[in-house]
Amino acid sequence: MTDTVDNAKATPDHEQPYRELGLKDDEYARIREILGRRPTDAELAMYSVMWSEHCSYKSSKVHWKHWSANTTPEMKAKMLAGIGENAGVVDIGDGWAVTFKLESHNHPSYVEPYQGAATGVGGIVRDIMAMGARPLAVMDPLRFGAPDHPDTRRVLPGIVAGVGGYGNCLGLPNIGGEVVFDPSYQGNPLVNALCVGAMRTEDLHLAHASGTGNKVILFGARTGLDGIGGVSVLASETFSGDEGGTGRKKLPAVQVGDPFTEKVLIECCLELFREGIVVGIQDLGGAGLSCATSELASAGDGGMRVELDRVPLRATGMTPAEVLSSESQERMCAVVEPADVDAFMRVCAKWDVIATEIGEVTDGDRLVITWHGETVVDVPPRTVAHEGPMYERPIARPQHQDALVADTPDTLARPSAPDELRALVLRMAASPNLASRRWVTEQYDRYVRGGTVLAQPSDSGMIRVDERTGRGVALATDCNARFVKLDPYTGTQLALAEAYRNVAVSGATPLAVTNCLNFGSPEDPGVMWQFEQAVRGLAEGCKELGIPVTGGNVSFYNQTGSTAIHPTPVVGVLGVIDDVRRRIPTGIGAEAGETLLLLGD
Amino acid sequence: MARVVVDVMPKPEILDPQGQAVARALPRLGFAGVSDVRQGKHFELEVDDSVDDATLARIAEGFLSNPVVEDFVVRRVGS
Amino acid sequence: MARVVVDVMPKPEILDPQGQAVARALPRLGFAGVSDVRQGKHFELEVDDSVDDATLARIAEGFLSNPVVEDFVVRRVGS
Amino acid sequence: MRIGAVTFPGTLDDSDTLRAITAAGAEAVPLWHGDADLRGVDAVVLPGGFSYGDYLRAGAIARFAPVMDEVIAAAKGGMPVLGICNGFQVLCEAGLLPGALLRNAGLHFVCKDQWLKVENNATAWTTRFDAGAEVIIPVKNMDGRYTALPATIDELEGEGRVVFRYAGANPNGSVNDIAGITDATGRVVGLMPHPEHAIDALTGPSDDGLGLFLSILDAAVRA
Ligand SMILES: Nc1ncnc2c1ncn2[C@@H]1O[C@H](COP(=O)(O)OP(=O)(O)O)[C@@H](O)[C@H]1O
Repeated sequence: MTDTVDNAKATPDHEQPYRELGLKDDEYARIREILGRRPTDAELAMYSVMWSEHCSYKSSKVHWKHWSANTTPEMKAKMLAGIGENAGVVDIGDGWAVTFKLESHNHPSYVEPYQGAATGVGGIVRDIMAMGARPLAVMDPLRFGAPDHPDTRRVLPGIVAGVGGYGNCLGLPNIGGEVVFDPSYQGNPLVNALCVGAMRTEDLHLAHASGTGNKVILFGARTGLDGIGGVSVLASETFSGDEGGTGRKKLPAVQVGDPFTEKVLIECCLELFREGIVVGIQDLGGAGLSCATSELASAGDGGMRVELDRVPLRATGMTPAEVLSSESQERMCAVVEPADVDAFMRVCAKWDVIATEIGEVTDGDRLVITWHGETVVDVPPRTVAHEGPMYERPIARPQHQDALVADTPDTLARPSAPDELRALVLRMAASPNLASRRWVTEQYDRYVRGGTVLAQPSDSGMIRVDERTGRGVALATDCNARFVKLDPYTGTQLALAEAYRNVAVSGATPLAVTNCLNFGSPEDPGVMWQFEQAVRGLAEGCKELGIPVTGGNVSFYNQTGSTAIHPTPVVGVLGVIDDVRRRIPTGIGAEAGETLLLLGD
Repeated sequence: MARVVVDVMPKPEILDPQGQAVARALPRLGFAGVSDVRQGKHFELEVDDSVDDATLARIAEGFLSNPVVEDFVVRRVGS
Repeated sequence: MARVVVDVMPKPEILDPQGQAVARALPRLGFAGVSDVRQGKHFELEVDDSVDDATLARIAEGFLSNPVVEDFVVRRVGS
Repeated sequence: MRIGAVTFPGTLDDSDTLRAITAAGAEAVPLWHGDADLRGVDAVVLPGGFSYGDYLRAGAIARFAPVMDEVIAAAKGGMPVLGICNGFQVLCEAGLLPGALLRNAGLHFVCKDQWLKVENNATAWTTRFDAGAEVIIPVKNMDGRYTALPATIDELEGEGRVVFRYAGANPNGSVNDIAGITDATGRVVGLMPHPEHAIDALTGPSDDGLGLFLSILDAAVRA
């Protein structure tokens, strides 16, 4: 039997597995307080995913004050969308806007390297599409454990093949990334993915549902049992024994990507944007329909009604909670005026994309979701999407930090004899962190779309945005986590400075910053100290350089047992160049008689 | 010497884009009546008689298939 | 409804690097006694009873396999 | 001269192909897989990509698209057709060219700048090259290993129908280093490397790829 709102009212004392879903006692109590009753299974599923660390940023949000405190009006001048949107957007001139963002897919990539990495690329590309942009290129900052560890042999080839398999099939050039080995990533490889896209400034689409009577359309792939891992406890609690029941517990929490479907979805979205028939749009990412419906409604000016049973399914016997939590890939949700629905459906049919009207924008301020006529969700959407819990986690500089900093390289023996120096240089040249990355980069298409001006082995990737004028953008991502571990504040500024330099030396002018903050557990005060220092370092560094942080992503809990990874705040810098023909390629010796100058000291 | 066949298939609940692409194409090619297609891998191994079933299962599970997303079946098909 | 299995294999004279890679890796992983591996595709179709064997053969030959480089076998495996 | 480039679902290099056609001085005409209509073009290019995700086999599903019936008929009537990468795979699947393209011997996707030797400069698509010239053009694919039964290879070699051969390292294990072939008429050509990505040294390793598009313009002028 479906757990409806009426049923929830009638059975206030029904025990719910909220702890298994990751909610704390006080969080569950707050949900009951918001609703004035116990949540239904479907509501519980929604709140639990949306209030997870990953979706709610509950441990990190309090530190965002550093961004605002360090962003001056001049820095904001070119920013068309910033933190809080799917991705930051900057004005690069000539009527062009560029959007870019970094995101992590670390944990899924350890479980299933190929699909984890592939769906990481797929997810960030949909974020960029949700801004109304055409995705132009991807990058992939990667971190692995020791190169000779057997698990690295399992994880690395799969991750590289997954990044390539998805990006190549989507037709997005890979214009850069990083490959770093360090034993601290042994049980926690980092798969960060960046996507950059461009649009005309007037085509910027923000994710919100407004206009009473506008239709909510779900389009793209069918919804299946992918990635509902956690939520399956609901089914087993409620229906133990029957076909929706305990068997679900064994479901793998992995999603399988279908890059072909995403490629078609991209072209379909771009045609919809060109036709001007999209009022609001949202990608379906980590928290599936829970996220898309609550965020669209929360950011709009009304409520929303959704008939969940209209969602096209791939599996039989799915419960409303499962449909809401499914992480099936390659789906988008749009808000469309009633008069444009036919035109919308025609474009989807042309691209053979399944599209279904699942609801509409309503007066009032409730998100109401029905299942075969019965109400299973009735919530204020802001409480799901934007007013989740927020924590001031304890912060403490680790006790061993002083010892770590005191242990300088001065104690190491230095080679002095020529043959010692020679041996050292050879060892360095052959070391995995300095060796050629060709084995990786050769698996990535860097030519597709014909706009790649710089890619590996350049310091930054550069893409032509406007074919007529040659206007383009350059991007670099960097982070030396060993520096960050020694001094999170300065180390993060070094990451910023390196990415900034890598963009600048290509001939582009740095304009904006994104980040992906990969850290250990936020419940560890030492980790939170690293985190706070890193955020403040990045924010203040950006102020110094005069370029704003326009977005980013946080990945916590990157640790094995109680041992965290090195703090790894990957920083991405975007720059603009008015004519890519004036790019400066990496390398010396193209012409005889060149003079070599060393700048700085 | 024995011939051993290992069939590896995506788990039923896992998306199978390849099988779906085939299923969608068939009606366009004029073939009606095929309601579902799933696509997996088929391995044929020439195996020494000394290799027992437990070893074959370990090869199939640990190497020929990816247990996170795939199931497998091992069959000896005579020599 | 019947389940139909189609196995598609590279022709014997065609190089099969995927199978070879498996065969080469097995001894390294500590599995002895596998002398040859070939890798092909395995399709499982849910087919209406009205679909006859001739049609299935046409689907397998004209679509699921490429006769230039592949052989196929069709099997009905009960309903 | 009007040259068409077909977009299948999953085609990726259609815009690059249209750009290359324009750069060569011809009128570029987008063609849609679902339309049984070649819009009056004088030649057709099937661009690269992953049509239908390359699920089943590379090119296997695309070859049944409505536009392909027209392409096959036109090719049989003498219209020049060029298949690049996935387009080459489609032409093989459609039987306009012999053989097949299988998974790279290294089992990885490979993207690199590749030296090619022009073996046959008499096809409709290669007259701008000197015979024996070496050109550099990107190769990028997962299923680029050209394979055919020995008799077919002997026939291709015997009749001089190998158009391009990999020079230097063979990137995918292709038989006899074959990178591109032609049909018996010299009008239908398929190759794995991507001439449309080599039309400008700004975005490619060279502008050597333009030669194919200029050749077909010459053929039209001569006709
Ligand atoms: N995972 C990756 N994906 C794509 N490109 C990469 C990746 N890793 C490294 N690269 C590219 O390879 C080149 C060399 O990388 P790296 O040795 O890390 O450069 P550097 O030491 O100058 O930062 C750069 O152009 C970089 O963008």
